[in-house]
Amino acid sequence: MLIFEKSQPGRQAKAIYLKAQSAATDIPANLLRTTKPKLPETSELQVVRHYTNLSKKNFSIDGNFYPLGSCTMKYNPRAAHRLAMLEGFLHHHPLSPESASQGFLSCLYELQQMLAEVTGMKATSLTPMAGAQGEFAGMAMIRAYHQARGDAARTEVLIPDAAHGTNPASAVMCGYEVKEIPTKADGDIDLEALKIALGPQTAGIMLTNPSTLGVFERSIKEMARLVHEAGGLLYYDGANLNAILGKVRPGDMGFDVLHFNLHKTFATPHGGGGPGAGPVAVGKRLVPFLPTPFVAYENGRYYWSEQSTNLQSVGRFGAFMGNAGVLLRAYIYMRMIGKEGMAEVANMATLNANYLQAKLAKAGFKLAYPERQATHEFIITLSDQAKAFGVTAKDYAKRLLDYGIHAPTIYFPLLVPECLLIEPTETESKEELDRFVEVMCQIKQEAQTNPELVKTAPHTMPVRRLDDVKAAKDLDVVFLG
Amino acid sequence: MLIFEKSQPGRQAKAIYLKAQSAATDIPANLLRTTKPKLPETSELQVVRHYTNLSKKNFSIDGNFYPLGSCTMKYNPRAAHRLAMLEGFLHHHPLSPESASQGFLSCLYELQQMLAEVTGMKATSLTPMAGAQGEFAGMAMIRAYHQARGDAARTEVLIPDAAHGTNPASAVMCGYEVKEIPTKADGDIDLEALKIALGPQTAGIMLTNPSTLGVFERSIKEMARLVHEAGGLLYYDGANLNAILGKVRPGDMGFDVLHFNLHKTFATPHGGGGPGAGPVAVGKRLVPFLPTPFVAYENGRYYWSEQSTNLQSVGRFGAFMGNAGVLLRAYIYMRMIGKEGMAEVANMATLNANYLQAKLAKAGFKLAYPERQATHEFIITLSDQAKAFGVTAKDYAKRLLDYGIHAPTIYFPLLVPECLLIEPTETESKEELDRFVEVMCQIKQEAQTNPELVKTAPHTMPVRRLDDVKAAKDLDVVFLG
Amino acid sequence: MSFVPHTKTDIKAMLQAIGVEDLQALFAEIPDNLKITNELQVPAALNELEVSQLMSERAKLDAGYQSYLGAGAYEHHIPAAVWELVSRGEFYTAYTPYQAEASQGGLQLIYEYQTMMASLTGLEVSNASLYDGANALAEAILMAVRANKKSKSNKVLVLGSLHPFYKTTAQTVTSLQNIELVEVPIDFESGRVELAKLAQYTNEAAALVIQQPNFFGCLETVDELTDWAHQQGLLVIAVVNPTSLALLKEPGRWGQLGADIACGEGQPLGVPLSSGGPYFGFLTCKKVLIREMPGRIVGRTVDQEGKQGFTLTLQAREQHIRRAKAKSNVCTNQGLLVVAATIYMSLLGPEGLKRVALASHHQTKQLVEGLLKLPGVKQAFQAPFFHEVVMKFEKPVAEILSYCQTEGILAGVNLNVLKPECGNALLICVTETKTMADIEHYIQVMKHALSDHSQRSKIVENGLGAKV
Amino acid sequence: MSFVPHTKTDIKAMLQAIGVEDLQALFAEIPDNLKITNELQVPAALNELEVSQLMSERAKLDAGYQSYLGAGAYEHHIPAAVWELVSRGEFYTAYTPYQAEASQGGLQLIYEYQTMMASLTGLEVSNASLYDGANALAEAILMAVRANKKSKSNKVLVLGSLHPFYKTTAQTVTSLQNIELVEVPIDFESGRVELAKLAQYTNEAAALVIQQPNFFGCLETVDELTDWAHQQGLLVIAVVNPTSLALLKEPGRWGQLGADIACGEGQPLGVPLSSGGPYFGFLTCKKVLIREMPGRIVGRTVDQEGKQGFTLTLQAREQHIRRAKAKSNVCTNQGLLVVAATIYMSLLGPEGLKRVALASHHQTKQLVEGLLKLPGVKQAFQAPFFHEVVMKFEKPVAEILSYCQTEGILAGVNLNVLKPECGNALLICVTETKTMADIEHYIQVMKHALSDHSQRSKIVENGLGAKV
Ligand SMILES: Cc1ncc(COP(=O)(O)O)c(C=O)c1O
Ligand SMILES: Cc1ncc(COP(=O)(O)O)c(C=O)c1O
Repeated sequence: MLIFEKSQPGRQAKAIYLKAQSAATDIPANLLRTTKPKLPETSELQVVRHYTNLSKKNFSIDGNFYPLGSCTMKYNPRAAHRLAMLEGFLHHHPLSPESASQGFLSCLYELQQMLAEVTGMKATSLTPMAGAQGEFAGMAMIRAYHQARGDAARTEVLIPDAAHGTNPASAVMCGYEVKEIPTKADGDIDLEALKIALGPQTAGIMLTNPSTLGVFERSIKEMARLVHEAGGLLYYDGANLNAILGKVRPGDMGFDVLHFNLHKTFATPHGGGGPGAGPVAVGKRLVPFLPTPFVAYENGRYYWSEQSTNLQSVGRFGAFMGNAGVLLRAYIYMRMIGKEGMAEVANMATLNANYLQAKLAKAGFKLAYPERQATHEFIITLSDQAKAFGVTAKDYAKRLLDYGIHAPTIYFPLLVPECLLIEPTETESKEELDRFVEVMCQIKQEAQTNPELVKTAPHTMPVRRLDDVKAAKDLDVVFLG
Repeated sequence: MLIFEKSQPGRQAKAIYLKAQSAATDIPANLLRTTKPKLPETSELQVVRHYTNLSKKNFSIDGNFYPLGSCTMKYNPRAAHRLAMLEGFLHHHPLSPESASQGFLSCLYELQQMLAEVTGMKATSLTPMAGAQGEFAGMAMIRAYHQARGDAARTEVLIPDAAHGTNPASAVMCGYEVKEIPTKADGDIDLEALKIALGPQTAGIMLTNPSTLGVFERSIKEMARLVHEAGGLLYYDGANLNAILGKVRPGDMGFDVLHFNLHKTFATPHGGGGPGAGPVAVGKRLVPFLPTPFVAYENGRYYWSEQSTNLQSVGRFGAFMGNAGVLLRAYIYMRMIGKEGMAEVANMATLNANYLQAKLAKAGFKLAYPERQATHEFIITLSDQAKAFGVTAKDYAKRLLDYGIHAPTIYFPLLVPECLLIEPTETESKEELDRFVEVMCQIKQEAQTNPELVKTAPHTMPVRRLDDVKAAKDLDVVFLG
Repeated sequence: MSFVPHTKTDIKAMLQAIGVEDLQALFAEIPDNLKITNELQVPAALNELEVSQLMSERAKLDAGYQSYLGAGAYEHHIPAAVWELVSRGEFYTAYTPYQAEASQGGLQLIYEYQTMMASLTGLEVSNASLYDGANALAEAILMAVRANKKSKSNKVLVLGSLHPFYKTTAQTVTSLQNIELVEVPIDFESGRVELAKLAQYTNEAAALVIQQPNFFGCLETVDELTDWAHQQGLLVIAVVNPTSLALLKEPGRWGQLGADIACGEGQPLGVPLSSGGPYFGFLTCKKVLIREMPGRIVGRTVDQEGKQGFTLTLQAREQHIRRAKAKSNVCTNQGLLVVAATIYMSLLGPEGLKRVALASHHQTKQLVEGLLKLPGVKQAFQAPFFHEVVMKFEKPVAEILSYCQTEGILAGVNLNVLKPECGNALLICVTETKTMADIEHYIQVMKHALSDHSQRSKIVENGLGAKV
Repeated sequence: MSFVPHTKTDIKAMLQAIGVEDLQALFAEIPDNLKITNELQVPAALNELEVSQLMSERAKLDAGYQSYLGAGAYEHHIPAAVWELVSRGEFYTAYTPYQAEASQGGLQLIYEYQTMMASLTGLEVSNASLYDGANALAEAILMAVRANKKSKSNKVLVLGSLHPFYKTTAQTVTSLQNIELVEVPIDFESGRVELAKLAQYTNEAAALVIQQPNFFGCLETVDELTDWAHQQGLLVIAVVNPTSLALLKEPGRWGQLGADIACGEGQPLGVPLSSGGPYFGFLTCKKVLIREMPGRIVGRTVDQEGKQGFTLTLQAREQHIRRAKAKSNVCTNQGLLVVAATIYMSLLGPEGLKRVALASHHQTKQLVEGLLKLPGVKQAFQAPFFHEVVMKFEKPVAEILSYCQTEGILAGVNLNVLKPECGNALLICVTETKTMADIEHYIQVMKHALSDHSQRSKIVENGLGAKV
């Protein structure tokens, strides 16, 4: 039932209501509203009960193993939530004077420093609000860099075919054309194809490493050399940073700019789709172009460094200064794991992925890159099973839900057919991984003996498989009842 | 799975762990522990996930209609929770000096005043931690009163047969003998029987009004006169105060002492069995005997009035001063509903009960007291159905769970066979009540056409009906595995 | 220390199952010369107790002020139930609802949110959120330029009364697609853009951006502006404060045809100030434009058994399907804040939200009235306003602000910095969170601030310099 | 205003269905002369915003101190996850799990709790909580007297080192059943009760109550005391601090046979100080005594299909079944705090809890060491102690406390008030929540407090009198 169906005209959550005020007679009538907006009229208990019960229909990290590849669904520490909600932070207005903001600014400044350090970059700006906006900011900086040098001919950005959809979309939003670079059968980028693609029109290349195929791009140094020689810059998509934290640094690989997904690597919650935070960090060449504002420090005082003192900056990326509360949570997380914890994250994330990969391979699942080590994630392909029993990756995904396990990422990256991209993350226990293998074997068994069971899954969710075609055809995106 | 079954030796919720300290060498070895206690060794995520998922196996007010008679399962405002957890309250040590406790003390003082006012009593002590302890404190005061007057012969307490089990248990804990007073067929107490029972051995009588039969004791004034004439005092069990808030006051009915169940009437949460708070309020005669400490006010300063200045007090009822956090929540609730809200509570609670009673009667359910108005609760008896189809009150109760509704209180009070004691409370909407009637009719239908379905309910809970006999016989109260 | 569950025994068993000697072997494919050799310059790990102590100290540095700042972020009372529910792990720690069957809670909630936002703005459809109000405007501009097939222009008219940070953000984003924002200057008497001013702009633009109430709190003549734009073939983009919409005319009814797109900052709907974020941008539009909309959209459909259910729909607009051809690059949005807003709106209902708007407006008027009695204070603009107002001072506002701050009051936003063309002025906002006693206190403090000796006397009283 | 959902239309329809005219008619059975006619003298309703403002002001009055108070209520760090989970509606707003099938979450949790408490105390069974530590002792005494069938005595020996409020509470409860508590005096050198003192007590008692660590923080010679009691036919009741049990010998191993009953205050296990409650009392015992145990007990059993499940068991001990013959009148207990404690113990595990104990103890030793360097300060007792200590002063402690309070430190519990026989002394507790910097600050402040001019100089510095 929708909340609107629980609404009754005149019902109120009275204890919340302010005392009635007379109408705003100083506002001309033609500027006033005459219709009643369709907000529910409900009691406080009705609202609490409705949304409590709705919440129960969601899978979440707090309730389920959630090996969603590329998304890094790890434990989101409750301490970070609590502490970011301390009154001093929560009631702090973004335009407060700096003298009333030193607590908040000092955290952000240190966060900037730590982010630069763990990636081997020179400077950080925290304002982008998610990975995609970080990409946009990063590519905007690359563009500003070329333009500042009068190098206007660079209109093209190279992107491997395995890349996340935001990469090409962000490049295009920056006014670039996108050229795809193919991946070799071993999962590495095709260097020969890259060489051919490079030229005076190349603004740069966008890469994740490890790539979304779950393998480490081994010839990254060589690629960096080639791109730089061609006059382009290298963009690092930080979505997979969890794999290399404290082990290797993008700056050392030769990248010029990167974004973080704090909501992946640094354990801020995904909130059912957001908020994230996508800070960008840059090497020396791009420092002048950083988005504003960022936090600076001088004479014992933290302050916002604005556009006015950063004339080459690519500009502002939001009304205020990014998803501050998310940044605080990431800051808290980084302080908690500290120097000692960084590599531990990568170590255990990689151990978990390789363990799962080994166990699934042994159980007869086909690895997409059997010759490769897994990084923090890896891919299996079900194309054989799809052929043999008609049971697809999607069917597996839905059936996993019945066992209380969230599905891995499916059909991404696009180059592996019927693929599951599996990322267990470092915060899952061996027992949880063993159970996953068990369930996967069980489903494989079912696919052979009772494929219908799998093809019609899920069976235990609040709804059965949904009709997506109807959703798009008979568009119903607003309740009119 | 038990949390212990997720434990692995050496596993730690590391981020929570303090840095290791060397052993306490100043403590003699023979006073030290040498065994490892059986606490789980788990990660933070494991713990969060385990208890998140356990919680989902509970019905609660936030998730379900919960018409548990006598328990007043109404909405527990979230504001009360939040505000009682403000740092100034939460970190306040109970032995803090009064000069560092004025915030907390002022709330408690005003709570004492409000509680006395709404019940027509003279003074309040907040220390008892639940209704039963309030009963104990109240009966202890009655005993102290008689003793202070040298009236040692009063060894007997009268209690109606419909009373809650805590009433006789509390009286006995106070060293009294209990004599039951029968109830008449119309639900009122048998005045003739009362007259016979009264005598110089009578210390007092314990009553709820409205009684646990869901009817208002009409001859309460007369009863009070009789008991007082016999030299006894009247104890009011405040569990049903919700019914009369702002309408009638126990003090005006003639009661000398009462307890509140703040966790019923004043909307503090039940917490899966507690905590509650059972303040006691007294008429003039019993003021000197109030439990200590209570809050007093003088010269602009709130302070604890202790045993040392209340020499006749029945004493202390806990290490500190009652369930302070619960008291704060009740205080907040009372301030929110205010003067205007008190009677509204009783009005709507009574309206809801009478509406449900009328609808159920119309739907063919048999009322225990068909001639009477419901108060905030009422009773139906299923004895006819039990006879006809073998479907009992317990079966109804279990089947209701399948419909997402918590069962009413069953088999209490003891004098009505196969009874359901139904208390909807004022915070439920008409729609919720209508749905309850619908479901009850549905079950009645099922009981006729498919009694097995009802008798083997529940079918949709995490477990089917449990074997209570085995539980008591093969006692397993601690995990040894 | 990190949050990993692995015991030594676990690690050993797992390495064995993989068939490698040690952890280092798992990283064999990474060229050795890339690996970190020096210790990272990051502070040592703090346990939860230590980090709690640290953060409490930091938070205290910023606490204890009464704020009269607005300018796009508003302090409203948030019912306790809102964040008690938002913090439930099922909302807080879920991912994007790609697996619809395991995300019906979140999906239904977004559908309810879309309904509420569409109705609040008087438009037909809504997306599921964008980063913030300024980004929502940027996307609205891109969308309008794409959608306005009749106009070939890459210009968009923007009223000069638009929030300056909205303008710069929109510029950052849209300029890379060669869109030019053309500013229509405000009238410094009225504090809004007068229709007559628009005459000089030809129809050489794809859209017109109107903020209501505008950055100064003033109300634009939205009907006239909208009609003018539509006559010229421009689409109209409304930038609105959702609280105000309980009181003010909804964009869908501006002029004859209504605005085409509405967007804005959702923060006032149950989202704490939190230093500027996370907030959320909302975007609604006429149904004909839905295929140009950026961001996620939830649709209602049925399952195999015909039972109602919810799912992400029209995904072909999005980057994960269309990649370089997507309508926007947005992926992660501000989902959790949408949860907060939906619960907030459900608790308040139409009447509750209206009372918030009326009470805030009323309190602002009380403050204005009091301030106008002080010497050297003027109201900057004549246009009617909503809950936010520009006041001009004779004394430098920086000095005033700094004095007020020592008294624990953040008295307003210094327009000398944000909108210098307004002169020596403060943008002041009062919401329902301020009592009459607070407002009177503000006036007293301001009175003192305006007196000649405010700085000096303060120093004597507190032994403190001004904290600037 | 109240939390009712009724609209006017609802009320009308419902009255009609009932068949009455108006609401008053529903109260027809209440004699008119009883009905309230005057307005209640209760403040007018506040809405949530107003009550939030009120409570914030009140809370601020009590905030901002560093506390070194213990005496039965201890400030420990509570991991954030604990109350995030406890606050979930499913725990927070459930009733007693009478309908087991709809309460498996709470029931399993209590079963886990029972296991933890039994193991922590080294005994075999546990109940599901009582009101608080003092009430748990009262019930333990009643239980011991019932259970000690061999002894006909109504006397119970209580060491003089027992928390004074535990003693008075136990007295309040047990005296009405004619039980007499006989106090065994402590040795003022050692700070504990010396075995030799017991010789003068005959076996004319049913039980012996030993608190470990005792009220002064000192450690009793529990093995010897326990053995003596058992030799005399007394049951042994241990009153223990659960945090200490991660470090100190568990009651089940005291002496040859172990204590028979253990009880105490559960607050240190994840429950905030909160002005003294809600806390919870725990009670564990040897299995032979289970049928004398008060309070709820959860048992593991199976359902109709043989699946594991949990349910309340041995209810025949309880008032709702046995009424006047019940083992206790307790009904509502402290369930929600048990949820907190169970999650707390799960997060800490045996090693984590031990570290809390060790760190607290270590910090206390640091403070003692520093204090002993100050003139006019002595440690009161010689016995080994755990995390709490009595210090004697030459200067009146009331003056010392009052000075420290003006410096934001609550320096300890004044034993002049609580245990006058100890003389001019403070009971001081340090837990892991205090850093070395805090402790050094305490020592500095104390140094100043002990100097002759502390009061006067303070007044000059702050312009404030002592806040007493
Ligand atoms: C590889 C990769 N790149 C970029 C992104 C985009 O990041 P965001 O969703 O934070 O905008 C994602 C998100 O899933 C990703 O997995
Ligand atoms: C009528 C009645 N009296 C007394 C009590 C005992 O109160 P408590 O559970 O708070 O001890 C109850 C509780 O259910 C009750 O319903």
